[in-house]
Amino acid sequence: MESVKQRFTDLNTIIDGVHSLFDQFQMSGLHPSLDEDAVLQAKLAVHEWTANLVQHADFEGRIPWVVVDIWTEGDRIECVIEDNSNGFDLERGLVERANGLSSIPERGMGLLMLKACTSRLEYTKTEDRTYRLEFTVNGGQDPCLDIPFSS
Amino acid sequence: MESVKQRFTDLNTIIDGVHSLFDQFQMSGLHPSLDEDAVLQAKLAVHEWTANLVQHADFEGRIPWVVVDIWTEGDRIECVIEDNSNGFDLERGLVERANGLSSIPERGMGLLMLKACTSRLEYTKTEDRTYRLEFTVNGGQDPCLDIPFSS
Amino acid sequence: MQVTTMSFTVEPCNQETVIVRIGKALDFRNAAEFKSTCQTQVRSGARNFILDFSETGILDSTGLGSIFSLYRQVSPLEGQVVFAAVSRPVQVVVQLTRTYKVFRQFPSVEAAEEALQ
Amino acid sequence: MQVTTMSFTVEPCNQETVIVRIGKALDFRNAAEFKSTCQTQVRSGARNFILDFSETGILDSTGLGSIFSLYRQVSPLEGQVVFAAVSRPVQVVVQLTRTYKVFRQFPSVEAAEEALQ
Ligand SMILES: Nc1ncnc2c1ncn2[C@@H]1O[C@H](COP(=O)(O)OP(=O)(O)O)[C@@H](O)[C@H]1O
Ligand SMILES: Nc1ncnc2c1ncn2[C@@H]1O[C@H](COP(=O)(O)OP(=O)(O)O)[C@@H](O)[C@H]1O
Repeated sequence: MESVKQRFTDLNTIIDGVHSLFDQFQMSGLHPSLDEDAVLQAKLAVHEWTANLVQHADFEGRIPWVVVDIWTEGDRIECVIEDNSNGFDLERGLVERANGLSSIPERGMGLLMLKACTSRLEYTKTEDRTYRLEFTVNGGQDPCLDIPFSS
Repeated sequence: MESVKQRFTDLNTIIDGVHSLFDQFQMSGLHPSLDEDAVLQAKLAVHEWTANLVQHADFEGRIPWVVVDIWTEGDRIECVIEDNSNGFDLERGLVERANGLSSIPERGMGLLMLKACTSRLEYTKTEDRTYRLEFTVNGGQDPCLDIPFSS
Repeated sequence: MQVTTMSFTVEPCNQETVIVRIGKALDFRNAAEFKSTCQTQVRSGARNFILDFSETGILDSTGLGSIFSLYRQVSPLEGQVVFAAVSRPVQVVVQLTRTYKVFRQFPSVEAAEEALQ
Repeated sequence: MQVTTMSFTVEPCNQETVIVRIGKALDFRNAAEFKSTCQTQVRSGARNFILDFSETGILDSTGLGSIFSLYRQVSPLEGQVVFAAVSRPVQVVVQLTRTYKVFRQFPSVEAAEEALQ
Protein backbone atom coordinates (compact mmCIF):
# COMPACT_ATOMS: atom_id res chain seq x y z
CA MET A 1 0.00 0.00 0.00
CA GLU A 2 1.38 3.34 -1.08
CA SER A 3 0.26 6.55 0.53
CA VAL A 4 0.97 10.24 0.61
CA LYS A 5 -0.46 12.87 2.89
CA GLN A 6 0.06 16.59 3.05
CA ARG A 7 -1.25 19.44 5.11
CA PHE A 8 -1.67 22.76 3.31
CA THR A 9 -2.21 26.11 4.95
CA ASP A 10 -1.78 28.36 1.95
CA LEU A 11 -4.75 28.49 -0.40
CA ASN A 12 -2.62 30.38 -2.93
CA THR A 13 -0.45 27.38 -3.61
CA ILE A 14 -2.69 24.42 -2.74
CA ILE A 15 -3.76 23.63 -6.32
CA ASP A 16 -0.20 23.25 -7.61
CA GLY A 17 0.63 21.47 -4.35
CA VAL A 18 -2.15 18.92 -4.86
CA HIS A 19 -1.01 18.19 -8.39
CA SER A 20 2.59 17.67 -7.39
CA LEU A 21 1.46 15.51 -4.46
CA PHE A 22 -0.12 13.22 -7.05
CA ASP A 23 3.13 13.23 -9.02
CA GLN A 24 4.89 12.21 -5.82
CA PHE A 25 2.28 9.47 -5.31
CA GLN A 26 2.74 8.15 -8.84
CA MET A 27 6.51 8.32 -8.61
CA SER A 28 6.54 5.91 -5.69
CA GLY A 29 5.95 3.04 -8.09
CA LEU A 30 2.27 2.17 -8.07
CA HIS A 31 0.82 -1.29 -8.02
CA PRO A 32 0.60 -2.71 -11.55
CA SER A 33 -3.14 -3.26 -11.13
CA LEU A 34 -3.66 0.49 -10.88
CA ASP A 35 -4.42 2.11 -14.21
CA GLU A 36 -3.20 5.61 -14.90
CA ASP A 37 -6.70 6.85 -15.75
CA ALA A 38 -7.89 5.96 -12.24
CA VAL A 39 -5.08 8.09 -10.81
CA LEU A 40 -6.05 10.94 -13.14
CA GLN A 41 -9.72 10.62 -12.13
CA ALA A 42 -8.73 10.75 -8.46
CA LYS A 43 -6.54 13.78 -9.17
CA LEU A 44 -9.41 15.51 -10.96
CA ALA A 45 -11.75 14.79 -8.05
CA VAL A 46 -9.27 16.18 -5.51
CA HIS A 47 -8.65 19.18 -7.76
CA GLU A 48 -12.36 19.97 -8.02
CA TRP A 49 -12.83 19.72 -4.27
CA THR A 50 -9.83 21.85 -3.37
CA ALA A 51 -10.73 24.35 -6.13
CA ASN A 52 -14.11 24.74 -4.40
CA LEU A 53 -12.39 25.22 -1.06
CA VAL A 54 -10.30 28.00 -2.60
CA GLN A 55 -13.25 29.64 -4.36
CA HIS A 56 -16.24 29.10 -2.10
CA ALA A 57 -15.39 27.87 1.38
CA ASP A 58 -15.95 30.07 4.40
CA PHE A 59 -13.04 29.87 6.85
CA GLU A 60 -14.51 32.73 8.89
CA GLY A 61 -11.19 34.52 9.28
CA ARG A 62 -9.38 31.46 10.65
CA ILE A 63 -6.07 30.43 9.11
CA PRO A 64 -7.25 27.75 6.71
CA TRP A 65 -5.81 24.28 6.66
CA VAL A 66 -6.55 21.41 4.31
CA VAL A 67 -5.16 17.90 4.69
CA VAL A 68 -5.08 15.68 1.63
CA ASP A 69 -4.49 11.96 2.16
CA ILE A 70 -4.24 9.53 -0.76
CA TRP A 71 -3.55 5.83 -0.70
CA THR A 72 -4.13 2.69 -2.68
CA GLU A 73 -5.78 -0.58 -1.81
CA GLY A 74 -5.33 -3.05 -4.63
CA ASP A 75 -6.75 -1.41 -7.74
CA ARG A 76 -8.64 1.21 -5.73
CA ILE A 77 -7.51 4.70 -4.79
CA GLU A 78 -8.79 6.12 -1.52
CA CYS A 79 -8.81 9.85 -0.79
CA VAL A 80 -9.62 11.79 2.33
CA ILE A 81 -9.68 15.58 2.42
CA GLU A 82 -10.19 17.38 5.71
CA ASP A 83 -10.49 21.10 6.25
CA ASN A 84 -11.35 23.65 8.91
CA SER A 85 -13.93 25.60 6.90
CA ASN A 86 -17.58 25.94 7.89
CA GLY A 87 -18.55 23.27 5.37
CA PHE A 88 -21.69 23.34 3.25
CA ASP A 89 -24.61 21.19 2.23
CA LEU A 90 -23.02 18.86 -0.33
CA GLU A 91 -26.09 16.63 -0.73
CA ARG A 92 -28.27 19.57 -1.62
CA GLY A 93 -25.61 21.02 -3.91
CA LEU A 94 -25.44 17.76 -5.83
CA VAL A 95 -29.21 17.40 -6.22
CA GLU A 96 -29.68 21.02 -7.27
CA ARG A 97 -26.92 20.81 -9.80
CA ALA A 98 -27.92 17.42 -11.27
CA ASN A 99 -31.36 18.80 -12.09
CA GLY A 100 -30.31 22.26 -13.02
CA LEU A 101 -27.46 21.71 -15.46
CA SER A 102 -28.16 23.96 -18.43
CA SER A 103 -27.22 23.00 -21.96
CA ILE A 104 -23.49 23.29 -22.62
CA PRO A 105 -23.11 24.87 -19.20
CA GLU A 106 -20.40 27.23 -18.10
CA ARG A 107 -20.47 26.51 -14.38
CA GLY A 108 -21.87 23.95 -12.01
CA MET A 109 -20.05 20.87 -13.31
CA GLY A 110 -17.41 20.56 -10.59
CA LEU A 111 -19.31 18.66 -7.92
CA LEU A 112 -20.97 16.52 -10.58
CA MET A 113 -17.59 15.59 -12.07
CA LEU A 114 -16.35 14.71 -8.59
CA LYS A 115 -19.45 12.60 -7.98
CA ALA A 116 -19.17 10.85 -11.37
CA CYS A 117 -15.52 9.88 -10.85
CA THR A 118 -16.00 8.39 -7.42
CA SER A 119 -17.74 5.24 -6.30
CA ARG A 120 -18.27 6.17 -2.65
CA LEU A 121 -18.57 9.76 -1.55
CA GLU A 122 -19.01 10.67 2.10
CA TYR A 123 -18.96 14.12 3.62
CA THR A 124 -19.07 14.38 7.39
CA LYS A 125 -18.43 16.77 10.21
CA THR A 126 -15.92 15.25 12.61
CA GLU A 127 -16.00 15.52 16.39
CA ASP A 128 -13.37 18.25 16.37
CA ARG A 129 -15.53 20.44 14.11
CA THR A 130 -13.59 19.83 10.92
CA TYR A 131 -15.13 18.64 7.66
CA ARG A 132 -14.07 15.44 6.04
CA LEU A 133 -14.66 14.27 2.47
CA GLU A 134 -13.90 10.62 1.71
CA PHE A 135 -14.12 8.85 -1.59
CA THR A 136 -12.95 5.86 -3.58
CA VAL A 137 -11.91 5.73 -7.22
CA ASN A 138 -12.03 2.24 -8.69
CA GLY A 139 -9.62 1.18 -11.40
CA GLY A 140 -10.88 0.10 -14.82
CA GLN A 141 -14.03 2.23 -14.80
CA ASP A 142 -15.42 4.44 -17.55
CA PRO A 143 -17.29 7.05 -15.51
CA CYS A 144 -19.71 9.38 -17.27
CA LEU A 145 -21.18 12.78 -16.46
CA ASP A 146 -24.19 13.35 -18.65
CA ILE A 147 -24.13 16.96 -19.90
CA PRO A 148 -27.01 18.27 -22.06
CA PHE A 149 -25.44 19.10 -25.41
CA SER A 150 -28.51 19.92 -27.50
CA SER A 151 -29.29 23.59 -27.29
CA MET B 1 2.05 24.03 10.36
CA GLU B 2 3.03 22.38 7.11
CA SER B 3 3.39 18.62 6.89
CA VAL B 4 4.00 15.84 4.43
CA LYS B 5 3.85 12.13 5.01
CA GLN B 6 4.51 9.23 2.70
CA ARG B 7 4.53 5.47 2.97
CA PHE B 8 7.12 3.66 0.88
CA THR B 9 7.14 -0.04 0.11
CA ASP B 10 9.82 -0.13 -2.54
CA LEU B 11 13.38 0.17 -1.25
CA ASN B 12 14.61 0.61 -4.82
CA THR B 13 12.98 4.01 -5.14
CA ILE B 14 12.77 5.24 -1.54
CA ILE B 15 15.87 7.45 -1.68
CA ASP B 16 14.67 9.47 -4.67
CA GLY B 17 11.20 9.41 -3.13
CA VAL B 18 12.46 10.90 0.15
CA HIS B 19 14.26 13.69 -1.68
CA SER B 20 11.26 14.62 -3.76
CA LEU B 21 9.08 14.45 -0.64
CA PHE B 22 11.29 17.19 0.79
CA ASP B 23 10.90 19.16 -2.45
CA GLN B 24 7.16 18.81 -2.03
CA PHE B 25 7.49 19.95 1.59
CA GLN B 26 9.52 23.01 0.59
CA MET B 27 7.18 23.85 -2.27
CA SER B 28 4.27 24.24 0.11
CA GLY B 29 5.63 27.61 1.14
CA LEU B 30 7.48 27.22 4.41
CA HIS B 31 7.25 29.53 7.35
CA PRO B 32 9.62 32.48 6.95
CA SER B 33 11.32 31.61 10.23
CA LEU B 34 12.54 28.33 8.75
CA ASP B 35 15.96 28.61 7.20
CA GLU B 36 16.80 26.54 4.15
CA ASP B 37 19.85 25.01 5.84
CA ALA B 38 17.63 23.51 8.54
CA VAL B 39 15.53 21.86 5.84
CA LEU B 40 18.69 20.53 4.18
CA GLN B 41 19.97 19.20 7.51
CA ALA B 42 16.65 17.43 8.08
CA LYS B 43 16.80 16.02 4.57
CA LEU B 44 20.34 14.76 5.15
CA ALA B 45 19.28 13.12 8.41
CA VAL B 46 16.32 11.38 6.77
CA HIS B 47 18.51 10.35 3.84
CA GLU B 48 21.12 8.79 6.17
CA TRP B 49 18.48 6.86 8.07
CA THR B 50 16.67 5.55 5.00
CA ALA B 51 20.00 4.76 3.32
CA ASN B 52 20.78 2.57 6.34
CA LEU B 53 17.38 0.91 6.05
CA VAL B 54 18.12 0.11 2.40
CA GLN B 55 21.66 -1.11 3.11
CA HIS B 56 21.56 -2.74 6.52
CA ALA B 57 18.05 -3.37 7.86
CA ASP B 58 16.72 -6.89 8.27
CA PHE B 59 13.11 -7.18 7.10
CA GLU B 60 13.24 -10.97 7.48
CA GLY B 61 11.54 -11.65 4.15
CA ARG B 62 8.57 -9.39 4.90
CA ILE B 63 7.51 -6.79 2.35
CA PRO B 64 9.23 -3.73 3.76
CA TRP B 65 7.43 -0.51 4.49
CA VAL B 66 8.80 2.80 5.66
CA VAL B 67 6.67 5.79 6.61
CA VAL B 68 8.32 9.22 6.56
CA ASP B 69 6.49 12.07 8.27
CA ILE B 70 7.86 15.62 8.26
CA TRP B 71 6.32 18.75 9.70
CA THR B 72 7.25 22.14 11.04
CA GLU B 73 6.60 23.79 14.35
CA GLY B 74 7.75 27.40 14.25
CA ASP B 75 11.42 27.31 13.27
CA ARG B 76 11.77 23.61 14.10
CA ILE B 77 11.41 20.66 11.76
CA GLU B 78 10.09 17.42 13.23
CA CYS B 79 10.64 14.06 11.55
CA VAL B 80 9.29 10.63 12.33
CA ILE B 81 10.37 7.54 10.41
CA GLU B 82 8.69 4.22 11.11
CA ASP B 83 9.54 0.88 9.55
CA ASN B 84 8.75 -2.80 9.89
CA SER B 85 12.35 -4.04 10.05
CA ASN B 86 13.83 -5.91 13.00
CA GLY B 87 15.53 -2.72 14.19
CA PHE B 88 19.00 -2.55 15.71
CA ASP B 89 20.85 -1.16 18.69
CA LEU B 90 21.19 2.52 17.74
CA GLU B 91 22.63 3.64 21.09
CA ARG B 92 25.45 1.12 20.87
CA GLY B 93 26.03 1.96 17.20
CA LEU B 94 26.43 5.63 18.07
CA VAL B 95 28.81 5.04 20.97
CA GLU B 96 30.94 2.56 19.03
CA ARG B 97 31.19 4.86 16.05
CA ALA B 98 31.91 8.05 18.03
CA ASN B 99 34.92 6.40 19.62
CA GLY B 100 36.05 4.43 16.64
CA LEU B 101 36.08 6.97 13.83
CA SER B 102 39.41 6.55 12.04
CA SER B 103 41.26 9.45 10.49
CA ILE B 104 39.64 10.65 7.25
CA PRO B 105 37.29 7.69 7.43
CA GLU B 106 35.58 6.00 4.54
CA ARG B 107 32.56 4.59 6.39
CA GLY B 108 30.86 4.97 9.72
CA MET B 109 29.89 8.66 9.46
CA GLY B 110 26.19 8.22 8.65
CA LEU B 111 24.72 7.77 12.13
CA LEU B 112 27.07 10.41 13.51
CA MET B 113 25.96 12.92 10.88
CA LEU B 114 22.35 12.13 11.72
CA LYS B 115 23.08 12.60 15.41
CA ALA B 116 24.97 15.86 14.86
CA CYS B 117 22.17 17.43 12.78
CA THR B 118 19.41 16.65 15.24
CA SER B 119 18.65 18.07 18.64
CA ARG B 120 16.48 15.24 19.97
CA LEU B 121 16.86 11.71 18.73
CA GLU B 122 14.63 8.92 19.99
CA TYR B 123 14.44 5.39 18.68
CA THR B 124 11.71 3.15 20.08
CA LYS B 125 9.89 -0.05 19.39
CA THR B 126 6.16 0.62 19.20
CA GLU B 127 3.42 -1.62 20.54
CA ASP B 128 2.68 -3.04 17.12
CA ARG B 129 6.31 -4.19 16.76
CA THR B 130 7.42 -1.46 14.39
CA TYR B 131 10.45 0.75 14.91
CA ARG B 132 10.14 4.47 15.21
CA LEU B 133 12.85 7.13 14.90
CA GLU B 134 11.93 10.67 15.96
CA PHE B 135 14.03 13.75 15.80
CA THR B 136 13.99 17.54 15.73
CA VAL B 137 16.11 19.86 13.63
CA ASN B 138 16.28 23.39 15.00
CA GLY B 139 16.64 26.37 12.70
CA GLY B 140 19.64 28.66 12.91
CA GLN B 141 22.08 26.04 14.20
CA ASP B 142 25.61 25.34 13.05
CA PRO B 143 25.93 21.64 13.83
CA CYS B 144 29.34 20.01 13.77
CA LEU B 145 30.57 16.44 13.40
CA ASP B 146 34.17 16.27 14.54
CA ILE B 147 36.11 14.09 12.10
CA PRO B 148 39.81 13.36 12.79
CA PHE B 149 41.68 14.91 9.87
CA SER B 150 45.30 14.49 10.97
CA SER B 151 46.70 11.22 9.65
CA MET C 1 -6.85 32.56 -5.21
CA GLN C 2 -3.55 32.16 -6.96
CA VAL C 3 -2.17 35.16 -8.81
CA THR C 4 0.03 33.24 -11.22
CA THR C 5 -0.22 34.60 -14.70
CA MET C 6 -0.89 31.63 -16.85
CA SER C 7 -1.40 33.29 -20.18
CA PHE C 8 -2.30 31.88 -23.55
CA THR C 9 -0.39 32.18 -26.76
CA VAL C 10 -2.47 32.75 -29.87
CA GLU C 11 -1.20 32.09 -33.38
CA PRO C 12 -3.15 33.04 -36.47
CA CYS C 13 -3.56 30.16 -38.89
CA ASN C 14 -5.74 31.58 -41.62
CA GLN C 15 -8.18 34.48 -41.70
CA GLU C 16 -10.88 32.69 -39.74
CA THR C 17 -8.79 30.22 -37.76
CA VAL C 18 -6.48 30.64 -34.78
CA ILE C 19 -4.44 28.25 -32.68
CA VAL C 20 -4.63 28.78 -28.91
CA ARG C 21 -1.82 27.14 -27.00
CA ILE C 22 -3.27 26.07 -23.67
CA GLY C 23 -0.34 25.99 -21.27
CA LYS C 24 0.06 23.78 -18.22
CA ALA C 25 -3.45 24.45 -16.96
CA LEU C 26 -6.87 25.67 -17.99
CA ASP C 27 -8.76 25.86 -14.75
CA PHE C 28 -10.62 28.19 -12.39
CA ARG C 29 -7.47 30.24 -11.96
CA ASN C 30 -7.18 31.34 -15.59
CA ALA C 31 -10.55 30.51 -17.21
CA ALA C 32 -11.57 34.20 -17.22
CA GLU C 33 -8.35 35.07 -18.98
CA PHE C 34 -8.95 32.33 -21.55
CA LYS C 35 -12.40 33.71 -22.22
CA SER C 36 -11.19 37.26 -22.72
CA THR C 37 -8.32 36.08 -24.94
CA CYS C 38 -10.80 34.26 -27.17
CA GLN C 39 -13.22 37.19 -27.07
CA THR C 40 -10.56 39.45 -28.53
CA GLN C 41 -9.97 36.94 -31.31
CA VAL C 42 -13.67 36.64 -32.16
CA ARG C 43 -13.91 40.41 -32.33
CA SER C 44 -11.01 40.38 -34.81
CA GLY C 45 -12.84 37.92 -37.03
CA ALA C 46 -11.73 34.50 -35.79
CA ARG C 47 -14.39 31.79 -36.04
CA ASN C 48 -12.44 28.55 -35.72
CA PHE C 49 -10.35 27.74 -32.67
CA ILE C 50 -7.74 25.00 -32.52
CA LEU C 51 -6.93 24.36 -28.88
CA ASP C 52 -3.46 22.88 -28.44
CA PHE C 53 -3.47 20.71 -25.30
CA SER C 54 -0.06 19.13 -25.80
CA GLU C 55 1.39 20.77 -22.65
CA THR C 56 -1.71 20.62 -20.52
CA GLY C 57 -1.69 18.76 -17.22
CA ILE C 58 -4.86 20.32 -15.78
CA LEU C 59 -8.28 20.87 -17.31
CA ASP C 60 -11.01 21.30 -14.72
CA SER C 61 -14.77 21.92 -14.76
CA THR C 62 -14.36 25.69 -14.89
CA GLY C 63 -11.83 25.40 -17.71
CA LEU C 64 -14.18 23.15 -19.65
CA GLY C 65 -16.99 25.61 -18.94
CA SER C 66 -14.96 28.40 -20.50
CA ILE C 67 -14.49 26.27 -23.64
CA PHE C 68 -18.27 25.64 -23.71
CA SER C 69 -18.73 29.40 -23.50
CA LEU C 70 -16.48 29.88 -26.52
CA TYR C 71 -18.37 27.14 -28.37
CA ARG C 72 -21.68 28.87 -27.77
CA GLN C 73 -20.20 32.08 -29.07
CA VAL C 74 -18.78 30.76 -32.34
CA SER C 75 -21.50 28.19 -33.18
CA PRO C 76 -24.01 30.80 -34.42
CA LEU C 77 -21.21 32.19 -36.63
CA GLU C 78 -20.68 28.70 -38.08
CA GLY C 79 -17.36 28.52 -36.28
CA GLN C 80 -15.77 25.43 -34.75
CA VAL C 81 -13.77 24.61 -31.65
CA VAL C 82 -11.45 21.63 -32.07
CA PHE C 83 -9.05 19.88 -29.70
CA ALA C 84 -5.51 19.06 -30.82
CA ALA C 85 -2.74 16.95 -29.26
CA VAL C 86 -4.92 16.04 -26.30
CA SER C 87 -2.80 15.01 -23.31
CA ARG C 88 -3.85 12.16 -21.07
CA PRO C 89 -5.17 14.32 -18.19
CA VAL C 90 -7.29 16.28 -20.70
CA GLN C 91 -8.47 13.06 -22.35
CA VAL C 92 -9.77 11.87 -18.98
CA VAL C 93 -12.02 14.96 -18.75
CA VAL C 94 -13.12 14.65 -22.39
CA GLN C 95 -14.04 11.02 -21.82
CA LEU C 96 -15.78 11.69 -18.49
CA THR C 97 -17.97 14.40 -19.98
CA ARG C 98 -18.28 12.84 -23.44
CA THR C 99 -17.40 16.21 -24.92
CA TYR C 100 -15.86 14.49 -27.94
CA LYS C 101 -19.49 14.70 -29.11
CA VAL C 102 -19.15 18.46 -29.57
CA PHE C 103 -15.44 19.00 -30.13
CA ARG C 104 -13.61 17.21 -32.90
CA GLN C 105 -10.22 15.89 -31.87
CA PHE C 106 -7.03 15.76 -33.90
CA PRO C 107 -3.77 14.03 -33.06
CA SER C 108 -1.77 17.19 -33.81
CA VAL C 109 -2.20 20.90 -34.44
CA GLU C 110 -1.08 20.30 -38.05
CA ALA C 111 -3.82 17.72 -38.61
CA ALA C 112 -6.38 20.16 -37.22
CA GLU C 113 -5.09 22.97 -39.44
CA GLU C 114 -5.44 20.77 -42.49
CA ALA C 115 -8.99 19.81 -41.62
CA LEU C 116 -9.95 23.45 -41.10
CA GLN C 117 -8.43 24.72 -44.37
CA MET D 1 19.44 -1.17 -3.66
CA GLN D 2 18.73 1.07 -6.61
CA VAL D 3 20.19 0.08 -9.91
CA THR D 4 20.21 3.52 -11.48
CA THR D 5 23.37 4.17 -13.39
CA MET D 6 24.52 7.50 -12.13
CA SER D 7 27.81 7.78 -13.88
CA PHE D 8 30.47 10.44 -13.71
CA THR D 9 31.86 12.47 -16.56
CA VAL D 10 35.60 13.03 -16.46
CA GLU D 11 37.32 15.80 -18.42
CA PRO D 12 41.07 16.11 -18.64
CA CYS D 13 42.29 19.57 -17.70
CA ASN D 14 46.06 19.25 -17.84
CA GLN D 15 48.41 16.29 -17.58
CA GLU D 16 47.97 15.88 -13.85
CA THR D 17 44.53 17.38 -13.36
CA VAL D 18 41.04 16.15 -14.19
CA ILE D 19 37.56 17.55 -13.66
CA VAL D 20 34.99 15.07 -12.37
CA ARG D 21 31.40 16.19 -12.89
CA ILE D 22 29.44 14.86 -9.96
CA GLY D 23 25.87 14.48 -11.23
CA LYS D 24 22.70 14.75 -9.19
CA ALA D 25 23.98 12.53 -6.40
CA LEU D 26 27.12 11.12 -4.83
CA ASP D 27 25.82 8.69 -2.25
CA PHE D 28 25.81 5.05 -1.18
CA ARG D 29 24.24 4.10 -4.49
CA ASN D 30 27.14 5.22 -6.68
CA ALA D 31 30.09 5.78 -4.32
CA ALA D 32 31.76 2.56 -5.50
CA GLU D 33 31.47 3.72 -9.09
CA PHE D 34 32.98 7.09 -8.14
CA LYS D 35 35.92 5.33 -6.53
CA SER D 36 36.60 3.12 -9.51
CA THR D 37 36.27 6.07 -11.91
CA CYS D 38 38.87 7.99 -9.90
CA GLN D 39 41.07 4.89 -9.57
CA THR D 40 41.28 4.65 -13.35
CA GLN D 41 42.30 8.30 -13.55
CA VAL D 42 45.02 7.90 -10.91
CA ARG D 43 46.38 4.92 -12.80
CA SER D 44 46.53 7.09 -15.93
CA GLY D 45 48.55 9.72 -14.11
CA ALA D 46 45.98 12.09 -12.64
CA ARG D 47 46.96 13.62 -9.30
CA ASN D 48 44.64 16.60 -8.92
CA PHE D 49 40.88 16.24 -8.91
CA ILE D 50 38.45 19.10 -9.39
CA LEU D 51 35.03 17.91 -8.26
CA ASP D 52 32.24 19.87 -9.94
CA PHE D 53 29.24 19.94 -7.59
CA SER D 54 27.14 22.44 -9.54
CA GLU D 55 24.41 19.88 -10.29
CA THR D 56 24.57 17.98 -7.03
CA GLY D 57 21.51 17.71 -4.81
CA ILE D 58 22.73 14.79 -2.69
CA LEU D 59 26.05 14.17 -0.97
CA ASP D 60 25.80 11.67 1.86
CA SER D 61 28.19 10.09 4.37
CA THR D 62 29.15 7.29 2.01
CA GLY D 63 29.73 9.75 -0.84
CA LEU D 64 31.91 11.89 1.40
CA GLY D 65 33.75 8.73 2.50
CA SER D 66 34.56 7.93 -1.13
CA ILE D 67 36.03 11.43 -1.55
CA PHE D 68 38.11 10.87 1.62
CA SER D 69 39.31 7.63 0.09
CA LEU D 70 40.42 9.50 -3.05
CA TYR D 71 42.14 12.11 -0.87
CA ARG D 72 44.12 9.45 0.96
CA GLN D 73 45.17 8.00 -2.37
CA VAL D 74 46.43 11.20 -3.99
CA SER D 75 47.90 12.91 -0.89
CA PRO D 76 51.07 10.75 -0.86
CA LEU D 77 51.51 11.64 -4.58
CA GLU D 78 51.28 15.33 -3.69
CA GLY D 79 47.92 15.50 -5.40
CA GLN D 80 44.95 17.59 -4.38
CA VAL D 81 41.21 17.19 -4.27
CA VAL D 82 39.29 20.46 -4.59
CA PHE D 83 35.58 21.31 -4.60
CA ALA D 84 34.12 23.58 -7.29
CA ALA D 85 30.71 25.24 -7.67
CA VAL D 86 29.48 23.77 -4.40
CA SER D 87 25.67 23.61 -4.31
CA ARG D 88 23.78 24.39 -1.13
CA PRO D 89 22.99 20.76 -0.19
CA VAL D 90 26.70 19.91 -0.59
CA GLN D 91 27.71 23.02 1.38
CA VAL D 92 25.57 21.81 4.29
CA VAL D 93 27.60 18.57 4.43
CA VAL D 94 30.91 20.43 4.04
CA GLN D 95 29.96 22.76 6.89
CA LEU D 96 28.65 19.95 9.12
CA THR D 97 31.84 17.94 8.76
CA ARG D 98 34.20 20.93 8.52
CA THR D 99 35.77 19.27 5.50
CA TYR D 100 36.66 22.68 4.09
CA LYS D 101 39.71 22.09 6.29
CA VAL D 102 40.97 19.44 3.86
CA PHE D 103 39.41 20.38 0.55
CA ARG D 104 39.91 23.80 -0.96
CA GLN D 105 36.77 25.29 -2.43
CA PHE D 106 36.38 27.40 -5.56
CA PRO D 107 33.33 29.27 -6.81
CA SER D 108 33.65 27.73 -10.28
CA VAL D 109 35.47 24.99 -12.14
CA GLU D 110 37.37 27.69 -14.06
CA ALA D 111 38.65 29.26 -10.84
CA ALA D 112 39.78 25.83 -9.64
CA GLU D 113 41.54 25.14 -12.96
CA GLU D 114 43.43 28.41 -12.70
CA ALA D 115 44.56 27.68 -9.17
CA LEU D 116 45.81 24.24 -10.16
CA GLN D 117 47.75 25.39 -13.26
N1 LIG E 1 -16.25 23.87 0.03
C1 LIG E 1 -17.37 24.58 -0.24
N2 LIG E 1 -17.82 25.50 0.62
C2 LIG E 1 -18.92 26.21 0.35
N3 LIG E 1 -19.65 26.06 -0.76
C3 LIG E 1 -19.26 25.17 -1.65
C4 LIG E 1 -18.10 24.38 -1.45
N4 LIG E 1 -17.95 23.58 -2.50
C5 LIG E 1 -18.95 23.85 -3.32
N5 LIG E 1 -19.77 24.80 -2.81
C6 LIG E 1 -21.01 25.33 -3.44
O1 LIG E 1 -21.32 24.51 -4.54
C7 LIG E 1 -21.08 25.19 -5.75
C8 LIG E 1 -19.97 24.55 -6.49
O2 LIG E 1 -20.45 23.83 -7.48
P1 LIG E 1 -19.47 23.27 -8.57
O3 LIG E 1 -20.18 22.04 -9.02
O4 LIG E 1 -18.08 23.10 -8.16
O5 LIG E 1 -19.53 24.36 -9.70
P2 LIG E 1 -19.03 25.85 -9.71
O6 LIG E 1 -17.83 25.95 -8.84
O7 LIG E 1 -18.76 26.01 -11.14
O8 LIG E 1 -20.21 26.67 -9.21
C9 LIG E 1 -20.56 26.53 -5.47
O9 LIG E 1 -21.12 27.46 -6.36
C10 LIG E 1 -20.86 26.72 -4.02
O10 LIG E 1 -22.11 27.36 -3.88
N1 LIG F 1 18.39 0.27 10.10
C1 LIG F 1 19.46 -0.47 10.45
N2 LIG F 1 19.34 -1.79 10.64
C2 LIG F 1 20.40 -2.53 10.99
N3 LIG F 1 21.63 -2.04 11.19
C3 LIG F 1 21.82 -0.74 11.03
C4 LIG F 1 20.76 0.11 10.65
N4 LIG F 1 21.22 1.36 10.58
C5 LIG F 1 22.51 1.29 10.90
N5 LIG F 1 22.90 0.02 11.19
C6 LIG F 1 24.26 -0.41 11.61
O1 LIG F 1 25.03 0.75 11.88
C7 LIG F 1 26.01 0.91 10.87
C8 LIG F 1 25.72 2.13 10.10
O2 LIG F 1 26.58 3.08 10.46
P1 LIG F 1 26.66 4.39 9.59
O3 LIG F 1 27.06 5.40 10.60
O4 LIG F 1 25.47 4.70 8.77
O5 LIG F 1 27.86 4.13 8.62
P2 LIG F 1 28.01 3.07 7.46
O6 LIG F 1 26.66 2.87 6.81
O7 LIG F 1 28.99 3.78 6.61
O8 LIG F 1 28.56 1.82 8.10
C9 LIG F 1 25.90 -0.15 9.87
O9 LIG F 1 27.16 -0.61 9.46
C10 LIG F 1 25.02 -1.17 10.54
O10 LIG F 1 25.81 -2.12 11.20
